Order: sequence, then structure tokens, then C-alpha cells
Amino acid sequence: MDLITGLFVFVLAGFVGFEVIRRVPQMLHTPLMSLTNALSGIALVGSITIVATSDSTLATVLGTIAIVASTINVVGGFWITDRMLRMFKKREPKKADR
Amino acid sequence: MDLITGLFVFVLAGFVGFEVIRRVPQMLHTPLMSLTNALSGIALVGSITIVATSDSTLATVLGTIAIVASTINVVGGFWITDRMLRMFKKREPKKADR
Amino acid sequence: MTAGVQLAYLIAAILFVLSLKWLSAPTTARRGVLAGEIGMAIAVLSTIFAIWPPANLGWILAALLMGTAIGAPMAIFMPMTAMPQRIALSHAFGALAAALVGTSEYYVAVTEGHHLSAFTMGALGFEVLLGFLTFTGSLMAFGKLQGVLPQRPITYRGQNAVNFTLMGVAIVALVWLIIDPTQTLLFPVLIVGGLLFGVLLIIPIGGADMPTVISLLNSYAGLAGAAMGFVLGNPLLIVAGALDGASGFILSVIMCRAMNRSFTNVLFGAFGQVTASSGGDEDDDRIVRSASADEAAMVLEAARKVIIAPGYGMAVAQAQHKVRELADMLTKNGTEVLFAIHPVAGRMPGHMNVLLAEADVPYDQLKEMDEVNPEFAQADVALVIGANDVTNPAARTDESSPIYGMPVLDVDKAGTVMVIKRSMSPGFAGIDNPLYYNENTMMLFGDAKQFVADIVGELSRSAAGV
Amino acid sequence: MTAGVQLAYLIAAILFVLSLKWLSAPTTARRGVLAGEIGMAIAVLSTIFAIWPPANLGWILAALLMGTAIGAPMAIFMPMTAMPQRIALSHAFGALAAALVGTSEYYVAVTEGHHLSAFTMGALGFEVLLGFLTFTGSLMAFGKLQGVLPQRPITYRGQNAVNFTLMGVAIVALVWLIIDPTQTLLFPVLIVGGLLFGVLLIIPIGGADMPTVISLLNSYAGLAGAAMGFVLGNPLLIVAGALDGASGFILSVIMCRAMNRSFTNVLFGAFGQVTASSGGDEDDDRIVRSASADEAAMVLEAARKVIIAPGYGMAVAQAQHKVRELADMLTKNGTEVLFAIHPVAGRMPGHMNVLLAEADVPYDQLKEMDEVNPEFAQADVALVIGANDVTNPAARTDESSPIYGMPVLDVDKAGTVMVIKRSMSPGFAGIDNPLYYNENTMMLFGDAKQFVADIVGELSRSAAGV
Ligand SMILES: NC(=O)c1ccc[n+]([C@@H]2O[C@H](COP(=O)([O-])OP(=O)(O)OC[C@H]3O[C@@H](n4cnc5c(N)ncnc54)[C@H](OP(=O)(O)O)[C@@H]3O)[C@@H](O)[C@H]2O)c1
Ligand SMILES: NC(=O)c1ccc[n+]([C@@H]2O[C@H](COP(=O)([O-])OP(=O)(O)OC[C@H]3O[C@@H](n4cnc5c(N)ncnc54)[C@H](OP(=O)(O)O)[C@@H]3O)[C@@H](O)[C@H]2O)c1
Repeated sequence: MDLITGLFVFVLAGFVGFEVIRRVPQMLHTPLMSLTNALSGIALVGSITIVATSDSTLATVLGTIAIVASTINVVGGFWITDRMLRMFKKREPKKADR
Repeated sequence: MDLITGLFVFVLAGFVGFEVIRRVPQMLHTPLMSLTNALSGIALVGSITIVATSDSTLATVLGTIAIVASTINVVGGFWITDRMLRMFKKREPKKADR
Repeated sequence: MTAGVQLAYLIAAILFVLSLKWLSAPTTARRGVLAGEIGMAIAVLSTIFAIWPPANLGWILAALLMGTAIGAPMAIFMPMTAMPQRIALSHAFGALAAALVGTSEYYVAVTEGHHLSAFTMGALGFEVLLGFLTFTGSLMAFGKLQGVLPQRPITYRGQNAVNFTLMGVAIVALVWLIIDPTQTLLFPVLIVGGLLFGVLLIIPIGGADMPTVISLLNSYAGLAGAAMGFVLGNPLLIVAGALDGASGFILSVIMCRAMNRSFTNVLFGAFGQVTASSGGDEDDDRIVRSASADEAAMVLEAARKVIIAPGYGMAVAQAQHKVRELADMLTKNGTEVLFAIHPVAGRMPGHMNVLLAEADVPYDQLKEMDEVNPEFAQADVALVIGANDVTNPAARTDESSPIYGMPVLDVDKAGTVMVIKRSMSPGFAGIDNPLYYNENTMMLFGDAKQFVADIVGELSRSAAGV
Repeated sequence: MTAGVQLAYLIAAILFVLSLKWLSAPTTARRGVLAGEIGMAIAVLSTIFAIWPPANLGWILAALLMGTAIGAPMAIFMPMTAMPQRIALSHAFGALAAALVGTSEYYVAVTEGHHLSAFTMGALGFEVLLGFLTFTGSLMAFGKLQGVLPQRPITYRGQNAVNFTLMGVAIVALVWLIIDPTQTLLFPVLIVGGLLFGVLLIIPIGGADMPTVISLLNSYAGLAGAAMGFVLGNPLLIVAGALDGASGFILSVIMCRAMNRSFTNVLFGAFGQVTASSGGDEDDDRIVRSASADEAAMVLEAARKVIIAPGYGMAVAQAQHKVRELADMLTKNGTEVLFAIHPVAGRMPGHMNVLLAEADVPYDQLKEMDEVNPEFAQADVALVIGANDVTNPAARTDESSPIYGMPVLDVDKAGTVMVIKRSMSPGFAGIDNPLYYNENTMMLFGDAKQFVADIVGELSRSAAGV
């Protein structure tokens, strides 16, 4: 992948992000923050590649710390987002008249 | 540019197109069609490249026809879109009471 | 390609996206056109300068001039009513360009002995096949819309078998070429296959469905353009192609949904074939109440709220300016006037909006179907001008109707319904309209432009106290 | 990278986009999480299998386990009120990962004698600098939010000079490295520069502005991730980074707009520094009307429409469940109850929504500011629970107020305003609230949870006829 094609991907993804995230209602902004946190855990892919192809101790140690850090984000991020979203409920049809 | 990066660009641009075009109101659907027509005239870039680097008569002739065809789209497309859009006017504040 | 021209392409891609983004509101739409133009200029100029001095500069300039000489007058003089044809034609041009670029790429590579990778050859074949298919398909659509070709769908026994066989042959040729790109004899099979397939695909589709077909062809042209981007390794072409493809796809989905039909039904349903058979003759004792211009004018003069529902007939008759005059007159008379725009009124999406905008009707007076439908019950008059199918109440009630389930304008809920058309003949869908036999319907037979002018004449006479 | 794993990355990228798309409605939001999870699983598994058998498999598995062992309990036991801190912390982790990956890439390349192109070195330096900066910056933000560090902005003479010098040094080091990547001694300058800069950037920003800062750091973390994608030539990382960056950026813009402040003001304004000085002492003869729980209960009992405006205090007191109980009780009593949610109520965007959702308040009962503001005039009671700045009418009227122009909830338009808070002390912006001296304001002093519980107690006693 060359620089410019990378930039195309970056710019287009930025546009997509902008359009999509603008539609997320205020109500869901906290879950949004924690979901993007979870997605940023994709650094895991880079960290694993480093460790899995390294034969220097430095790279192995740094990469392992990076794996731990990103795994925390992935596991924690998705989990807590789902925990939050499970709490969002619509009024049950009859609730108001009870 | 390799196949997969190309696909990334394609898919992301498709998402962008989808999100953006969905917001175009019905009222502007005809201008939308003619604007995308004009944009598709970007084939001009490919056609020019062919002719400008060709030393075979076949390629020159085919490429030249392609340039003519895309230029019609570019010139005609932008122009007629603008002509249409110029006609769209909001009600002047006083008009109804005249 | 140098980094400079690549960067120029990136900027052009961004401008293209912004161009469509700004089209989402009438107030920013013209800025969108400007962004598109600038993006295009950047892309073309940087392409030329990147390979400066280009070979065949004379050819290039001549071609650019010629394209401008054809494109500009088309843009300036084309009447707004001919927009559907114009758009079909420009798909044909776009697709032709893609197909020709692909063809010359192939022959250049083969004669110069370059190796075409499976990926490149695949994209190239896709580009050529889809390009030529879209080329003839769009020409056919143009012919049907322009009335050069018969509108009627043409079907014959074994049609699908023929089509599938042809497609099979083309695909086999393509696969073979991917495996061995030097089989030059197979390439013409691809070309001819594409050209033929475009014709055969459109033949069984009725003229009524051409707008949807154009949109779909728009999407194909976009895909062919994107394939060209893959072949040339040019991400800008991929972006433009994807935007184009998405746009065509979305519009055809919107149209299908507005007509309550499926893609398959549009493409293979041979809609409009059984046209005349079901109409007219079932119930000849139903009464039609026809009226004259001065009767209509009297009713309109007394009305407090009038909703005008324009349709294809208004476009054909070029009646939009007269209609604007009528609306202005009624407004001056203290009547509230609205326009009800059905999503598929006319022959392409947004057709009525463009025509009425041309006649200086402010766009905030035009109401979309969902917004205006509840208003008909409060309207004294619904004035239907050259619209038919989009006002057909059978779509709501008659399960056997071919347009059953299509959302329509509820004009029949108004106090009085006036319908201006030339005869009792059906609209594009080719079906009878029970609206015309309702007790509160006045049929105003005549050409839309003429009839509206007559009403305007009556109104101004009575306003002048004559 | 093989085509297989690349394709897996493409699918993962599509799933990530869909994940955010589905988050645009509460009904599809959980599907969004699922899409994200599947995308992540596909990406990680295909990465491992593509380099199978990986070196250091033990290390990898141990690290994955350890990350899960830390992340899962954090997700399960973290109270909802601590979300801002948690998010700050996870930015720190994300940025640390990016920075460490960049660092080891650099050293591996240098020791193995690979050539780093200017482009790769630039992206790598950007990744490391931004990663370490975001790491310490997020830790500082965490500290301020958690109360471990002083909330007060710390400023000193020449602060900007120090910061700019440091930035200058880091940039010089980066440029030098781009020119000559073998200058290994310069790399630690980059690392230390980033780490220090993160600290120094946050020091002068008050605790009140931490939410905005977190969002901005989110955006930086995203950019660092995208830079990693450029270094590794991995488009999936670029996409995820861009999505992350866009999200952080949009949220911080929304917050700034909701507070009517500019980015520069947030980052360099040292907001909240002059807190106590302007409050309190100007007009000591203004009268405050305080009331007890049973007086409040009586007014509430008679009300036909009550709008509850919750704020940060409700979160601190963990009062959301009691508030839900109160709302249910009033509803049962025939009172119409709405919740008015200000966009920056609490300590992060959407904070109140999550807390009230936790307490089982249905989300369609929560109204956004623009929707609810016209309703206050018809409300008998506006019940402000632990909110302060977001109800401050001075933002509308007093041009000298630091929050002048910030849109606020119009609670003062209601018949009676009840304010539950512990004292007269100011909120996060550190300014006086004239609302508390209005004639129709009842101050209910006490802890939010306790006081609401008292009101609920009074109401149920009176309902039971005691
Ligand atoms: N807009 C789109 O995007 C789109 C796309 C695909 C399909 N379609 C189809 O197109 C149709 C559009 O409906 P529509 O109601 O607008 O039109 P329509 O159903 O085709 O009816 C048009 C009517 O106008 C009358 N007319 C023709 N020329 C006239 C003239 N000079 N003066 C007065 N009246 C004239 C015709 O009746 P007389 O012959 O008696 O005068 C005809 O009944 C629908 O069936 C729709 O599904 C539209
Ligand atoms: N939400 C965001 O995204 C965001 C982002 C950036 C900045 N901010 C800022 O945060 C502030 C949010 O406004 P806000 O009105 O929600 O909160 P606020 O203005 O900070 O006021 C909270 C009030 O709650 C009271 N309180 C604290 N603990 C309490 C307890 N246990 N029981 C009862 N009351 C208690 C405090 O008064 P006592 O001490 O007298 O009890 C305080 O005045 C705004 O200034 C906003 O600009 C928010």
C-alpha cells in the first residue's frame, strides 16, 4: 500500500465516520465513546504481528505490553458498551397508565 | 495499488455515497442524476491517459472517441445541472400577500 | 504516476464527495456543482501535465473541443421535459468511454506483450462487458423514451433461454481470457456479447419502466468506471465509480419502492404488456361527468384551498408556466394553493420539481406525498393535471390491480376532484382509473396547457368583472 | 500479507462501519456491538493464522489472557458514574499500544538494518509522538476526573513558552530522524517529548473541561492508530483509526458548541481557575427560600406536569434509582413526568441518559433540550436534581458571565422551581447561579439521593392517607 492510496482510505473512512457518527443521537453518546474505544483495540492486530514475528527481546516485551493494553480495550470496551445498551429500554406500552 | 486496497477504496466510497445520497431530498433527484452523470465523466482521465501514451492507431482512435464521449458528459452534465439548480427558488417572503 | 498527480486525484475525490454532500439542500446545491467542476478540472489538468508533453496532443485537443461543442448546446437548449432521454444518452456516452478505454488497454497490452495478471484481466473484462452492455442498453432506453422505438415490451418464447445462453457465452469467454489473456480471438466475443446483451435486456421492458432501468444503468456505468479504476490503478476513478454506482442504485430502489414493485418485476416482469386489455370495457355504464373551463373556473374561484397534482401530462404539454399562472391567480384571489408531488409522477424522480422550478414556482410550495396526503381532506379542490397512475385509488383498494399497494396521492378525499387530460385513455401503467367515475370528479378533457390557459382566461375575465 | 487475511481485514472494516451505523438508534445499537465484536474476532484470528506458527505464542496467549483478566472485571463492576474515568483510561491503553508498537518497529528496523523510507519514518514518528502524548495526557485526565490529581488548572509564567519549546524540540528530532533514520539517539527524545508534552498540555486545563479533553484525546488516539496503519501498510488500522478520530472530533465539537466555547478556549483558557472569586459575595442581601421534603412533596402532589432536570450531582449521589421511584410515584398519581436532558449535563455526553437507563427510566421519557425547553412554561414544577450550570439563567442574560451564550434548560419558566443540592456552592464552571434567588425557587438542601428518598417517603405516606 502506497502513501496516497493509504490517504484515500483514510480520507474516505473519515467521511464515512463523520456521516455515520453525526447520526448517533445524543442519548447514545456515552455508548458511542466506549464503542469507538473498543474498536480502537484493533491495535491488537499490530501488536500481535510484532510479537509473532519478533526475535528481539525488546520487541517481544513492548509488543506483549501492547497486546495486554489493547486486549483490555477490546474486552472491556465491547462488554461495557453492551452492558450500557442493555439498560436502554422503551416505555412499555401500558406503563404510563398503570 | 493492489486489489485489496482498491477494494477498500471502493467499499468505503460506496458507504460514503450511500450515506450522502440518501440525504438528497426527492426534490433534487433529477439534478442528482445529472450531477452524477457529470462526475462519471471522470473517465476522461482514463481516456486522455490512453491517447497521450499511445503509439498504436487503434488505441488513439478508440481513446479519442472515449474523450469525446466523456467530454460531452462533463460539459453537458455540469452545465445542465447548474441550469436546473438556478431555477430552484424559495418563496420570496412577500409573494403570497401580493 | 507521480505523487503530485496522485495528490491532485485525492483532492478531486474529496471535492466529488463534497459535491454530492452539498446537493442535499437547494441552498447549497449550486456550490456542489462548483465543487464538482473544480474537482474535475484539477483531475484533468494534472493528468495532462503529469505526462507532459503528451503524445497525440492534437487528437486530445480536437476531441475535447468536439465534446464541448456537442455537450454545451445539449445543455443549453435541451428542454427540461427531455431530461430522462438526455440522462439515458449520457449513460450511453459514459459507458462507451469506459468500454473503449478497456478495449484499447487490452489490445495495447497484448500487442506490446505485457502480461495481464488475472486481477487486471478480470477487471478489464468486467469493464468492457459492462460498458458495452450499458452502452446499448442506454441507447435502447433513450429510444423508448424518445419514442423512436416502440414503448411496448417485446417478449417471445424462450427469451430467457436466449439471454442466459448469451450471458453464459460471455462469461465463459471472460474466464478463458483471465486464464489465458493472449486468446485475442475471444475478446471480440466479449464486445459483441456486451453489445447484444444490452439490447436484449431492454427489449422486454416496457417504456413505463425506463426511468428505473436508467437508474440501474447508471449504477452499471458507475461499476464499469470503477473497474476502469482497478485496471488503471487509479483510486479517483474507483471513488467516482462507486459514488455513481451508489447513486443509481439508491434511486432505483426508491423508484421501485414508490411503485411497490421489486427489481425482478421491473427487469423481467414485462410490465405494461397487457396494457389495454384490462381497461375500459368492464363497466361501460359507469358515468363520467365532464365539464368546461368556465364551470371549472367557477368552482376554483369559490375554493379556499386547492391542491394541484401534476403528472406526466403536464410535462408533455409543457403546461408548467400556465399552471404557475393559475396558481398565482388563485393565490391572489385568497385561495391557499399547494402542489402535491408524487415520488414517481412524471418520467423520472424529481421531474415535476424541476419543471415547476423552471416555471418559477417556489420549492417550498411543493409538498411531498406523505406530507400532503392528510391535507386533501381539507381541500375544496384537487386539481389533477396530466397525472393518472399516481392518483389511482385502485392502488389502495383493488388487490387485483397491477399497481395495488403503490402509495398514491389521496386526491379523491378532496371536496371536488378536477382531472385535466385529453381522453379516457390510461396512463403509463396502462390501467383504468376508477377515480374518473367518482361522483365528485369533474373530467376536464383537453390538452393540459390549453385547458389551464382557458381556466386562467375565465378567471381573469371574472376578476375584471366581465 | 496474503490475500486471504487482507480480505478478512476488508470484512472487518465493513463490520466496523456497520457497527457505528447501527449505533444510530437504540433499537439496533446492540446489533452494532455484535458487528464490532465479530469484526474484531475475524481480524485477530486471521492475523494469527496468517503467520501461523507464530513466534512467542506463549507470550501472546499470556498477554491476551491478562488483558481479558483486567478488562472483563473492569467492564462488569465499573459503576456507570465512573464512565468518564474509564474512558480516559482506555484511551491511555489504546495510545500506549500504538506508541509501543511504533517503538519496537523502529528498533527492529534499525537493528536489522532495514531502510526506513521518509514516509514510513514520518508515520512512525507521528505514531510514537502522538501515542505517548495521548498516553500521559489521558492518564492526567483520568487523575483529574478520579480526583487523584487536583482539578484546578495549574498555570505558571512562561507556560506556553515551555510547551512550544518542547514541541519544537520533538519536531526537530522527528524531522532529523526522517532525514536520517539511523540517528537512534534521537528516538528517545521523541518518546520523552511525547510523554512530557502530554502532561504539560493537560496541567493548565481545569477538571471541568476534562470531558472535552478526553474526546479530543480520543481523536488523537485514533490518529495514532491510523498512523500505525500507514507504518504497517494495514488499511484496516487506517479505517479504524479514522473512525475513532472522527468520532472523538465530532463529540468534542458538540461539547464545545453546547458550552458555547471554542477549542482554543478549552485547551488554553485555564477555565475554572478564577472560580470562587466572582461568586457569592456581591449581593448578600438576596434572599434564598429553602424548604423541607414534606413541603416539596405537597407541591409535587398537586402538580399536573413535572419536568425533572438531572445533573452531575445526581450521578455523584447515585440517586438515579430513587429519582426513578419518584417519577413512577408521580406518574401513578396522574402527573405527567418528563426528564430534560441537557447535552453537557453530568461529566460526559450522554451521561444522564446512561444513568437513567440504568435506573430503568424508558428512553422515550428523556427529552433533549431543544425539544423540552418550550414545555417548561406549561410545567407546574421543574425539579432540578444536582444540576447547576446547565440551568443557569445568567447564560441567557448576563453578558459578563463566563458561560454567557451557552444554551441552558429554561427551568426558571416553570411555575415552581425546586433545586436539590447540598449547599450554595457553585457547579463545575465555578460561578454563581441567580436562579437560586428567584421568587419561585425552592432550595432543597441535602444529598440528592437522601432528599429524593425523603420526598418519596412523604408522598407514599400521604398516599397511604397517614
Ligand atoms: N417518475 C418516475 O421516476 C417514474 C419512474 C418509473 C415509472 N414511472 C411511472 O410513470 C407513471 C407516472 O404517473 P403520472 O400520473 O405522472 O403519469 P401517467 O400515469 O403516465 O398519466 C399521464 C396522463 O397524462 C395525460 N396526458 C398526456 N399528455 C397530455 C396532454 N398533452 N395534456 C393533458 N394530459 C395529457 C394522459 O392521458 P390522456 O392520454 O388521456 O391525455 C395520461 O393519462 C407511473 O405509472 C409511474 O409508475 C415513473
Ligand atoms: N457532560 C459533558 O459532556 C460535559 C463536558 C464538559 C464540561 N461539562 C460541564 O459540566 C457541567 C455540567 O453541569 P451540571 O449542571 O450537570 O453540573 P454542575 O454545574 O457541575 O453542578 C452540579 C451540582 O450538583 C451538586 N451536587 C454535587 N454532589 C451532590 C450530591 N451528592 N447531592 C446533591 N447535589 C450534589 C453541586 O452542588 P452542591 O455542591 O451544593 O451540592 C453542584 O452545584 C457544566 O458546567 C458543563 O459545561 C460537561
